[in-house]
Amino acid sequence: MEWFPGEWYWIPEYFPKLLDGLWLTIKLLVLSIVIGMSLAIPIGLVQVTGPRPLAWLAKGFCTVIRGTPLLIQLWLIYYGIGSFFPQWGLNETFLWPYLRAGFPYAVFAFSISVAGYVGEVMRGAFRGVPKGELEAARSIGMSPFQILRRVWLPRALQNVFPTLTGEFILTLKATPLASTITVFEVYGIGSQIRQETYLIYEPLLLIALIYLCLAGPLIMMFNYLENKIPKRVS
Amino acid sequence: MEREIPSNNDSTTLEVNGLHKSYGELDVLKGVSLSAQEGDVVTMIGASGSGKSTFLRCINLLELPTAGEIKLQGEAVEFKSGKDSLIPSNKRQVERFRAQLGMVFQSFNLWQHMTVMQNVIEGPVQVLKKSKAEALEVAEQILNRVGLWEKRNEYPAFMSGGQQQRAAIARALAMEPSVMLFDEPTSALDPELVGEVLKVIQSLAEEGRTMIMVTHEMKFARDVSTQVIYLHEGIIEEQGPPSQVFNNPKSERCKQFVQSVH
Amino acid sequence: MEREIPSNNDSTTLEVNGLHKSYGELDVLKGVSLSAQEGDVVTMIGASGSGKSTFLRCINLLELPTAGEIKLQGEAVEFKSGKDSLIPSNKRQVERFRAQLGMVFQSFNLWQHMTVMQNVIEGPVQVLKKSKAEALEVAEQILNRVGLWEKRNEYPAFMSGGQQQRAAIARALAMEPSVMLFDEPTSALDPELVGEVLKVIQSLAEEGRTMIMVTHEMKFARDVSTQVIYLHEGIIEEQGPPSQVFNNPKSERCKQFVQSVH
Amino acid sequence: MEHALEILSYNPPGWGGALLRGLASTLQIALGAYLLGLIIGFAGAFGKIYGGPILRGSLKVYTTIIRAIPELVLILLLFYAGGDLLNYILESMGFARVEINAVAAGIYVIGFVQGAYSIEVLRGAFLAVPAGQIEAAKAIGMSWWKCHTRVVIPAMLPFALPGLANLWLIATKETALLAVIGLSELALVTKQATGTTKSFFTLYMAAGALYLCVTLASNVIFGFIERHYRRGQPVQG
Amino acid sequence: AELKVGFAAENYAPFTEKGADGKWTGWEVEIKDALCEAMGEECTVVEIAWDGIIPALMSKKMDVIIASMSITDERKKTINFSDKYYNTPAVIVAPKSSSISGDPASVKGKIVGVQVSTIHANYVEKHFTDAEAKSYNTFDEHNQDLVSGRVDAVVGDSLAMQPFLTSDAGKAFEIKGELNDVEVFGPGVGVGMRKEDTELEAKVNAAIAKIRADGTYDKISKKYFDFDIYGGN
Ligand SMILES: Nc1ncnc2c1ncn2[C@@H]1O[C@H](COP(=O)(O)OP(=O)(O)OP(=O)(O)O)[C@@H](O)[C@H]1O
Ligand SMILES: Nc1ncnc2c1ncn2[C@@H]1O[C@H](COP(=O)(O)OP(=O)(O)OP(=O)(O)O)[C@@H](O)[C@H]1O
Ligand SMILES: [Mg+2]
Ligand SMILES: [Mg+2]
Repeated sequence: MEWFPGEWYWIPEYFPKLLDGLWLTIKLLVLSIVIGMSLAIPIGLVQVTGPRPLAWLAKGFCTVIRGTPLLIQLWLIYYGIGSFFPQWGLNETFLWPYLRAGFPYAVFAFSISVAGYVGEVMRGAFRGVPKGELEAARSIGMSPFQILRRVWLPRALQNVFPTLTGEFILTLKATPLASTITVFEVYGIGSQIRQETYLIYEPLLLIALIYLCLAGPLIMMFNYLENKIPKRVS
Repeated sequence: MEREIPSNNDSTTLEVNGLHKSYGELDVLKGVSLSAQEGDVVTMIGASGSGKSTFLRCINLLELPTAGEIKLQGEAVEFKSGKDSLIPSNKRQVERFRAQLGMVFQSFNLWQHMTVMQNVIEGPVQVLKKSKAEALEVAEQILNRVGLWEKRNEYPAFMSGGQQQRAAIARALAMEPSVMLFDEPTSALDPELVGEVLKVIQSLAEEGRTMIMVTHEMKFARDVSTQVIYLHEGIIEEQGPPSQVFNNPKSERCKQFVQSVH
Repeated sequence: MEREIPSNNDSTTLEVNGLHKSYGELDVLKGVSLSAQEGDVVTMIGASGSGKSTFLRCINLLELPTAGEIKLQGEAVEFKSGKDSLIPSNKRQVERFRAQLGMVFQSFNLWQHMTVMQNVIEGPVQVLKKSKAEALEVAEQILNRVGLWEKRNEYPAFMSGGQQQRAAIARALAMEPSVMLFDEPTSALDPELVGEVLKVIQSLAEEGRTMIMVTHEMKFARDVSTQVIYLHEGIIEEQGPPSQVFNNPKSERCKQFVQSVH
Repeated sequence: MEHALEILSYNPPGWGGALLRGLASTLQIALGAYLLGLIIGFAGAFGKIYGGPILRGSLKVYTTIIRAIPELVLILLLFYAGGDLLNYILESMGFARVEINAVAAGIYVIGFVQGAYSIEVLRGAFLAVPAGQIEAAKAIGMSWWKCHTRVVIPAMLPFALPGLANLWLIATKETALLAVIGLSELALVTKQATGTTKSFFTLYMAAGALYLCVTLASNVIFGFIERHYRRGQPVQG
Repeated sequence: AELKVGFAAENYAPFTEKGADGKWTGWEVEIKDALCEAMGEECTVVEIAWDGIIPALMSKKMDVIIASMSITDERKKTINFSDKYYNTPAVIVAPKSSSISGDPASVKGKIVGVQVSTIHANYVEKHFTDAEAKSYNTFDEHNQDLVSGRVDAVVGDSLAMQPFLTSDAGKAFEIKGELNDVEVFGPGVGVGMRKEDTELEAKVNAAIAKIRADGTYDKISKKYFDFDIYGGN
């Protein structure tokens, strides 16, 4: 790679590892977003509609999740809760291979993190939908679920697409924390390369490039969704 | 439900008894009753802020009444009492009722994320479970009737006031409800279209549907309605066939109101 | 500005020449001209979607015309040409013009985060730099005039359609503009209030202000206006004193339209 | 329990004081960065909405690249490589080397990153404001500035606040990254404390509690602002 | 000029530890003082988190790194190392009841925890080919998982293991064997420097030799260890 400044001799050596890491990152990201979103929607909604106790519960959840560092959450889930499982004899069961691995814990932690942050965003988004449009949906006899699916949710999302894109990119960039619980995704591999070669910028630049390739399509997809319905601007 | 009093008149489609509604301190409706048969066209007139919209919105439970009774085709809405209003206790029933009660809102309330066509077929497809093809066919008819066929793929934000109002009417018509609640459905329309829409309403009444309409079109109230209600500060001041309300009102307030039509 | 053609008539308040406006493919206005003197009441009538609102919105530059000229008190709006419309090149001038052009929107557009009172005094305090006390005094008068004094501390979302429309009128009046652009200002009002508001408009005209009003109240157009414009698909089909437009229209389309008033 | 109290006591060898000082440093950096981010956010959002194609394009590049690249990379690049470059230029021009202040650098870097997110949050909120609200402001002759301070921003804030609150909370945690340029804040102090005492649970809980307190206080403030700007908005429920 | 000595901000007991009072203590800290004295340099400490330590060195925020950095050929491509100043053996630790030993056959099919990007990880990769290696970011983490039973054994630095084995949690574990492979482990731990600072390298090497020779090194080490941390010649 003489055409590009810097030291790149290590790429062939680490290529398979990087590929594995990339695949892990993608799995982590997609699962966390999908699971997280499906939690975030009810969490946001219930804070607008009530009932009160559930709303408080949701608010409390968002506060705790947003209020404590993800690293600590990961740590508590994996080393805290996770270390009890063998004591309960779960290491004798078929579940053990899953409970032993870091990946499920990482997915769990990232999902609730997405749920907490996006839940807050969705609360505002649901709240911002004009009341009249919901009434129109009610007035034709739609069930609450139909209202949510056909009117409330799409209208709410429309107003926060740019914010959501940001939250998802933040999730992507939180995935490196998974390496603290033995899930070495692509960034973790990058750190590994840095530690082993003491090269500073080259591995980081490669990681940056990979992240750009992951975030780019995400941004484009949401841009597309955002622009699908024309908006009148003044 | 056992508690239900059997309706005393078979063709009474909609019956409202002693409806009260207050927002906090403000008593908006102070006991309004109404009874409409199949094919009736009931027009409500009254000053701005007298509670006309609130009354319509109470009928399909978008606002929860403080007290009163609402019956559709002899079946009463099941209520339980809540903190500061009645609360419907049977969600399914409410949905079923609403599907039969078409509503055209004063402020249109079109779904902004859907085109006109999508707005119109939404109810038939999602609530009435019609096939999309069937819904599209009906929608085409209706949109042609209100002169919006050309605008079918436009989003509401890019349409004129009158076009939006017609889209809202089309959306309600597409549900083919047995009772229609119109809240000033011609306010944004030019005289030609007003005539068109009123014709549509009349023809629906002839099909046997029941129309409840809030309007400031006194001409229409006088010519077409079977019953006129004059609402004044949340109370029915005058009620009866148009001839009585317009030509021979008992209430002084009402006389003044109907005479003010220049 | 040097380029400006001196106005040929001293009392011509508003002059619009050959206004064109298109949204993409859709030509909405195809050369509309208008000239109004002090104290004139110009009413625009026309079918839904014919471009009436668009025309008013072009006058105060909420929509940018594709071509044409707009003059206020002899001073032309300075335009440069942009990609698909003219673009005003002098921001200050636009602000100055707009402060003199009052507008009542068809959809009211009240600021939702302000009470009625705050909506009304916003312009006088923020744009005309009046003291708050002074603005409140004027607001009190106006709100009493449109019958909204009691609702002064209410937010728009909690008011009836007619109340919102009156608040919108009050907001425009509070600016004491020399030209008023009314887009169907009585659509949500009951006949009594319509009379009230039309009286207000007439009295303003008598004070020497210029009124341009889109309306479907043919009675008003006939009785009060000094000039009637019938707009049809973006073109002025008929223009003249009410007697001519209503009783003796040259255009077939216009004849049909004015006759449709039931 | 006694052990925990000992570890968390204010004076050394207890870590309580060190943790609180770490928190103060975290808040200082986070606040600076957040405010910088907000300024960039508002400017950038309006740039994206009103700007010409060149401005819009460059802002798009900014929001895409800055958001996509891991913060650590940016911090290392800007602080070390950027500092090197600056000194190289200074030296070649005959000036003395300068030491970049780590706190200032931290605030700039995180603020720069926050700005990219803020832009998008605010842009979305702006677009959610009904066009009619803005038209009414223009129609009475409000200047651009008046129109935005009196109408647009109050109307868009309810849409933006949840996202902005998230960004603030993220800023308080992002400061942890600044350990790589030698800044000591809550996360690093916690790490050092665990390294010494090995009392992971106690210390993580304590740090978590401190972060949580910050969040609760932020909730109160953001909640107040949101309620204020949502006045007049009916509840849908 | 003064010499800027870089420490990793993360604690590594008993080598470098920052107390709640903000003071650095530990064996490496004292060795640093001794080295500076031997060189006749005024030393200031710069503390930077691991991730930033090499960039800081490269951009002259520090001149030498004393942070238990193992000398490897791979790393030598990027920075320079002094001669070793200590070398501790690697060990494998497992539950007392376990049959695991240092023998590759004994870990067949087992899960072995190691700290990522260390010479220990390299050893496991090279020799324990039949075992599943599980990587951790830190030493404390793999010990945690050893306790919770997620890994069957861990490979790490004998010294760093000591505090763990004497703690409550570590009571049930013991050293099962010492691991040796010069090719993997290299000469030991050295002081890190920029490649171009060859003069400095010579000075540091001289200082190490000096404190070794005059007994300062042993005096300091005695306070911390009951064995020879230098690791033979
Ligand atoms: N922002 C827009 N983008 C595209 N088309 C528009 C836009 N606004 C209006 N139109 C179209 O321009 C035409 C004229 O609209 P305008 O609002 O001027 O009608 P109008 O005469 O005021 O009608 P009405 O009496 O129904 O209010 C309509 O066909 C409308 O669909
Ligand atoms: N959500 C609400 N909260 C509080 N007060 C309300 C609310 N909705 C309406 N009101 C008040 O109730 C009264 C009746 O309103 P309503 O909308 O029923 O009037 P209306 O008869 O339809 O008038 P219009 O002809 O102007 O539409 C008004 O004074 C209004 O301010
Ligand atoms: Mg009403
Ligand atoms: Mg219009």
